[in-house]
Amino acid sequence: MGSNMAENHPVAYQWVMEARERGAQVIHVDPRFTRTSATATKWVQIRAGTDIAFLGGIVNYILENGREFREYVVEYTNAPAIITDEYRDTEDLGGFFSGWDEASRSYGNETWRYDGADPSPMHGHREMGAPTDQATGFGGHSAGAPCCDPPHMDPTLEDPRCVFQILKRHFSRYTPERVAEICGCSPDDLRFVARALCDNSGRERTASFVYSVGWTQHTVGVQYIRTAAIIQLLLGNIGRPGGGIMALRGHASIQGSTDIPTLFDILPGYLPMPAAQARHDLRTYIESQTAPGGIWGTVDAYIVSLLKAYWGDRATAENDFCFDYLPRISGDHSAYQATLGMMDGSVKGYFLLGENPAVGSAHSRLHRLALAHLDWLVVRDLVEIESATFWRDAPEIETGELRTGDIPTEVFFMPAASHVEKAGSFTNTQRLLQWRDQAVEPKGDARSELWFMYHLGRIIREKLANSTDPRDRGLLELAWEYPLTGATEEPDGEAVLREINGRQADGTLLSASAQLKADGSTTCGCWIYCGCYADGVNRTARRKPHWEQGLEGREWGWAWPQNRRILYNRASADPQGKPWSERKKLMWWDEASQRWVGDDEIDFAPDHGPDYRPPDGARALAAIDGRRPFIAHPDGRAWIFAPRGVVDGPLPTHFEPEESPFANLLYPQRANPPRQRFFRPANPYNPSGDSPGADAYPFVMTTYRLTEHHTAGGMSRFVPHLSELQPEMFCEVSPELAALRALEHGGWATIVTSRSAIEARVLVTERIRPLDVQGKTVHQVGLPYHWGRNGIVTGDSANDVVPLALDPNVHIEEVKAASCDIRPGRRPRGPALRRLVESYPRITRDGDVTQAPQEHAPGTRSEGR
Amino acid sequence: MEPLQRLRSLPIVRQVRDHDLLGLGRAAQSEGSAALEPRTKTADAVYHSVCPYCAVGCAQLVYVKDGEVTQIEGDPASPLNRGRLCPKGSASRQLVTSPLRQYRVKYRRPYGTEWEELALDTAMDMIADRVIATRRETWQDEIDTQDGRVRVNRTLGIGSLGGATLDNEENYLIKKLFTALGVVSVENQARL
Amino acid sequence: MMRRPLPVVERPDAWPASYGDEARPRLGFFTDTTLCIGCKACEVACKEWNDVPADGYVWTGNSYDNTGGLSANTWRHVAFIEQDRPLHVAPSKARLREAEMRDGAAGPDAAPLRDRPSGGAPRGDGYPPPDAPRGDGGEGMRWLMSSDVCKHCTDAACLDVCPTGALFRTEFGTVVVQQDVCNGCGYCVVACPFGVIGRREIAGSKGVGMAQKCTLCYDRTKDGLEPACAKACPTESIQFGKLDELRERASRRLEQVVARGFDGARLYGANPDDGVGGFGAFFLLLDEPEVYGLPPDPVATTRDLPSIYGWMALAAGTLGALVGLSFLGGRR
Amino acid sequence: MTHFDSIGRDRRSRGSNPAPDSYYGHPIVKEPVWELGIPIYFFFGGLAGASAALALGARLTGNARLARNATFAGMVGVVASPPLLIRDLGKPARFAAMLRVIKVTSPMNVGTWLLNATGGGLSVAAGCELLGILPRLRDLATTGSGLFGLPFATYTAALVADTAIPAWHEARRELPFVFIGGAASAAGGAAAIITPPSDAGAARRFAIAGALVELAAGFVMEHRLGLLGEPYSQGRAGRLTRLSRVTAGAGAAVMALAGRRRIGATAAGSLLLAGALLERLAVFEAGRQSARDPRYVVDAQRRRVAAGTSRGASTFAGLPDERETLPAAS
Repeated sequence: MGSNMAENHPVAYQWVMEARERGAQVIHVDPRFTRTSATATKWVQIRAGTDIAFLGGIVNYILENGREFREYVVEYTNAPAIITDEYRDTEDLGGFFSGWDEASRSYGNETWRYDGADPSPMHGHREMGAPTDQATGFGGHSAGAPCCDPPHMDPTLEDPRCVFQILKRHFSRYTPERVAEICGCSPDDLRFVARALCDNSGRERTASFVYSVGWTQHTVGVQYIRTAAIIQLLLGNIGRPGGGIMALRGHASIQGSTDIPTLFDILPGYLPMPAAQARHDLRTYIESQTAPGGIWGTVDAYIVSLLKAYWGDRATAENDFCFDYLPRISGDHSAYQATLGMMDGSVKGYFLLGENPAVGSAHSRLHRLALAHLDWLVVRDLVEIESATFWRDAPEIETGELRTGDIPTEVFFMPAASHVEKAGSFTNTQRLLQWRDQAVEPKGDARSELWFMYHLGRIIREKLANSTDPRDRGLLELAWEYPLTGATEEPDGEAVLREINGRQADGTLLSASAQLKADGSTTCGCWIYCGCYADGVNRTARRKPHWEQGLEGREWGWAWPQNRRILYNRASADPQGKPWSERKKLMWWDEASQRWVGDDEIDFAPDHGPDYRPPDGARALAAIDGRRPFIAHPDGRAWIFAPRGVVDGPLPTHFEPEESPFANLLYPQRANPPRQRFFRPANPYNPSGDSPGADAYPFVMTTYRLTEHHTAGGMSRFVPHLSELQPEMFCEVSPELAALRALEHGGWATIVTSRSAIEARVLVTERIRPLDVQGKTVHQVGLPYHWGRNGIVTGDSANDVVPLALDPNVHIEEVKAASCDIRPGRRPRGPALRRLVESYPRITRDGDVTQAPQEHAPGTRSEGR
Repeated sequence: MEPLQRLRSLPIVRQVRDHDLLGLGRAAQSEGSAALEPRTKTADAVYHSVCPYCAVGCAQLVYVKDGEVTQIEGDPASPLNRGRLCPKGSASRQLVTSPLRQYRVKYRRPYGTEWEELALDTAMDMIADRVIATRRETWQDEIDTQDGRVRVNRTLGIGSLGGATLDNEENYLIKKLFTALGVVSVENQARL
Repeated sequence: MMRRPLPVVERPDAWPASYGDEARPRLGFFTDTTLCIGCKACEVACKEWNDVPADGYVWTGNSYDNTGGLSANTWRHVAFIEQDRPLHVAPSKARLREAEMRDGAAGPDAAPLRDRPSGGAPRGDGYPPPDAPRGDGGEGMRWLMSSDVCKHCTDAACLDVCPTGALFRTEFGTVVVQQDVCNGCGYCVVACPFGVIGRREIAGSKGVGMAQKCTLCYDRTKDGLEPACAKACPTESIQFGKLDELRERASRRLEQVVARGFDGARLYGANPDDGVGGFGAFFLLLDEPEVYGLPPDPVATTRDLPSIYGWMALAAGTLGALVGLSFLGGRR
Repeated sequence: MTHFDSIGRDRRSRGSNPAPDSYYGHPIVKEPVWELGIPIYFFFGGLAGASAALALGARLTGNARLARNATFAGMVGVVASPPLLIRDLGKPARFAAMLRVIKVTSPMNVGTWLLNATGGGLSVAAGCELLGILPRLRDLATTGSGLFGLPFATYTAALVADTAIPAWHEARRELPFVFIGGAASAAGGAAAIITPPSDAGAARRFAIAGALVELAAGFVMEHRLGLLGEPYSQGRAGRLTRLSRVTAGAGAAVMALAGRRRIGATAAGSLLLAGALLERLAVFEAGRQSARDPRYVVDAQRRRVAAGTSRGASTFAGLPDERETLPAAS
């Protein structure tokens, strides 16, 4: 679900096909019949943006039919935990949880805590984007969460205030019939999928979920994945071979760029960026971020070692290891905020390092307008992408909104080195680091980012060498010495990797993050990558052929942490340390050696057996009970109910997308309450649900990729052999919608939202079908988003019409589900384009609907029955 | 070649000599075909790489001859892709050798209508100047918050976007340098 | 109908003769379309390896197929067919349909087919129970995808008609156009019953003016490598190997997919007694060949060469007779 | 290659769901890459071959003038042919590769050798005629070219019949007769134009007989082919066929009625030459049309399979005895 794996990860899909051939059921739940659906054993069509309802229906099915894996649930999850009686559910509050603050449009999570847990405020800040509540993958690892088991538990799961019963009530209204009404599938489809999942889970079998941006790119995206996690925990499918939830990521090292983040809110290894607050010293940071148990119990060692890697010998215990040099964050500083900052004039200079927001970002039109406000822009790419040439060929120049001669932006286009022209490591979607050799020298001025950043830093430091300004000290004291190689003076990537791996005081390379110290005697650029260069061997470059090793391929590359291939794999054994079944065994406790053994690296204290009980005052891993596999949480339990770490609720709830033709059938509250929106004239929204003007946008649209192209097209629209395979922007519509709107197969259609109108060739296909939703027939429009104005094959960008509305946890935009109108024929040219768009209704202020003249919009009739 | 040998190597003669009267088999084989070799065999060197497109991490073999990439294909030894590649991975050679690739710095001055040439060193120097100036101009030592006036030590006037297609080492230097510069809005596609 | 082999033509089983000891086992492809995910890696990998140019940037609207078919500039081509019927039916029904198709194809009294694998369908392979809705949500939709390629026919008409010997049969039994010989006469183009070969007309590209088609990566096979398309194929839909082994594997596979209820399954080109003597590259299809743009009963035109030469001789004789008769009358 | 024009025609409102019997209406076999030069060459080749035969006949019957003129007419065909052939090659410089091998399985290769033999003979004969020397060599050359001329005039029919183009391959019986008819009428017509009527009786009869054979074979062919004969009577090919028949018929009639007068012979000969040329163009165009429409390929093959004369290329799984246990088809 939320993934079109066959199309977007075809090579990984070989394993799915192989599983299918070995008898696995492959179920694809998707708004469209894709190449994945065609090769699955079952396809269920649902309306885009309703996955939580569908998944919630599965949760409901499991609980109503008693299909949960009881022992796993009781021992390994927080299902038995009793929640404070202050907690109120969406059941009680019409789609809200307790703790809602209307003024700040955010939740306080005090009422979501375990009964008996310390209600004292968690450190850090509660506004959106504040660090302590970032869902970073290890979200909620900070203080305030209890060590060991929750204070009050009911192992019978009968207590009405226990998580299990709260869950049951929470999802009680997600019946197959209700789900079908929301999703547009049949109740039997839901039952089929739920039954298949249950039948293939338990001691002897496991089932897994695969998702991609079809789940994350929603205003309630984090909760999509949470719902799947709840299902997998109820069915006992986490930490076990063949189980899990697989996130298929879209870029070669997008995982690496999250681990060693080029993200505003975290430092390497998911350490939160320090927040702007009164007490801002290192000790306060460490106290607020250290969990009483589990892997987050030694944050001090992680951050101090990082600061030592950043500032080297300059970082000492006396100067707080230069902690003060770190800039502080004070809310959301994500890319979309930067774009709005450009519009407002507060962001003046910008670097684009292999990214093309003029095509690839949500509401790409806004990004082009924003780029035109910059003082200067540096674009580093292989080819002349649209973001580099917006000043002369942006569509807004054609409409007259921009004039080249009026755009003040100074643009530096810097040619980049390709993946074969530089050495370095990528981290793939399964956390596997793989080293790449440099095969050839880059030509001309083409250089790697390593070169660019190193030399940019060098030049700036040289220019400021004599500065006495205190604000330059962090820069001048930075450890910025790397060996240079070759005629271009390319920094040695392996030297950087060694810095990431970390060293002992004597300079020897570390082999595990457990060796990290908080006293400044170790350095480590990213604690989760510690060990990738153990013993002086670049383990990311290991390439033992798969036929010479086991199925796990553990000697190919290096997976973080500690080359573990399955996280939480302690859960592959029962509480007593024995495999749940012979068929599904992975790790087990070996009494003889008093260690965990098996086919993987144990993700647990290796010598803590099932009988281990933490002594008083134990920290970190030593504080985890021998029966609790989930060592990222201080209680060692997986959180079905999230008392903290998620800003939009402890349990997932179905909300309609920001833009949807429908009201929320389950609750009065239509969309996710704390979702992020940005009201301003340049960033309008379509009216939704029952709002006036919503019927101008009667169709559901979704954007997606095709096998033949890559994201915003910079690496495919400029490549002849890929360009010819999908040479033009098209939209996919059903025969019924084509008949309704007089769209001619092979002809043109114009897709209109309050932001813009784009044209696309019409592909009429039964692979996308009208759905019966809440008693109405709804049509869906499919839009691949790869095209722009440059390259071999060109076309309008689907992102021009999608809204800019974000998930409140991770600030990811909702491009997978929105509303639109569609009309036959090509879009108007020049200023007439804006006239068409402005003839449609729009919202530019919260709660406000501007009704525009309707005569240009023949399609504003509701398609309802 | 001796004239006689030349004569004997004529296809029309070989038709008889090779018992290939119809001229459908070896007799029709040209000298070029007989000497054919795959360019993977004649390459100067083979390098290990990883596909630059999606995050599956397919291992690639990069064949180089005379300093040019002549072929990129899957590495059979990889337990991930077992030598296989998707169409994008299969097009990697064309990606890195595309005639549309840019190899020169280009500069567009404010309000300019055309690209201009710029030396790489000059460009680096100018970018460094821009960073220094904008950083000075937009620097924040402290801001007002609900906790009162607090230290932030940063600039919001500069941002960066990108990294998901870059190496870990590159991301490390990006984050390290920008953090030291006080640049907060460091972002990449992982968000998008 | 004269469809006996030409007496003077060395039958394909004799092709290795001209290579003597250098002859190698015959190589081929088995393209199993039940495993194809339509990714087109084969198309691109082929083009990259063989320096085949891009063939224009025209969006067709024919599902996801924008390359149209095999040509001088497309040596692997993935067909996309959207059908409003389910991928699977109950295995019993699949067998029934298969029986109908066979009867329809060969008549009720047809002799039993050769090469039928012995034994019943595989049982207990863990595949979902037959009644479970599959592939389509029970709503009757399937999307056939199939990677087409030169068939490397046993009786290859292109090879037979080539006037220069540019087309020849290699030591692996494959059929290859030699770029250092071909003069671009275009005869092979019209001889191929599948419309595989074309003459490259893209100015400035390599091999322009010459016949172009799949070589089964002759240069790679010479070095013991598998062809680029088979190597790239993520799901092993394209299988490369020794032809006799592939045929055995394919007949087992056919039994398996029919037992699983894949509707319309049949092998195409696996029968050495068909009109081209069996394909070197054959397929497992899920519908009639013509649905994929393939001829249902391809015949090597040169199988009729005796007849063609016979009628030609008769006509030449007639011409001679006409001459003779014309001189029977007076000089005026 | 892509075929946008097939949109709508085959899918109508069903979008991507193609017509069941073809792949988006795409052709199965390829259209010839040959251009007009090739059918024109067919014409000149026929003219050359039949003229050589006519010359031999005249030589044997002692009609030196006719023999000489027929030789010259043949030379026109011989001189015209190579440029036409070479022009149509993708690699013209490699014309000589045709002589790299002797391939009996390739009518084009065989034809090239026949062209060499016939052309060589005619050239020697014509040279001797012009210079008035070596009469025995001339006679030998005339004999050779006359004998090789018979298959040379015919092989182009075999060449097109030996293809996968339905309208050509299935017409393999009649096409040689259409071609020799055309060749005879062209050769006879040409000789009749340049030879005084007093010496041109045989040429006229040859021309008339050729035209009759051409017409008769054409009608038989179209009738026998049924559906596959359609391309000969439809579209551009149909117009060319009709024009060629009218022209050839008229030429034969004029030749019969007024051929004894020089002007009549010239008019008739011209009509016959035109008719023969048009017939080649018609055949060529019909082949292209039949290649373009997958129906012609599929229908014929399906009928073959349905009739049990061929099994087709598909094989199915399953055991026959299992069928007995299956429920009846609904």
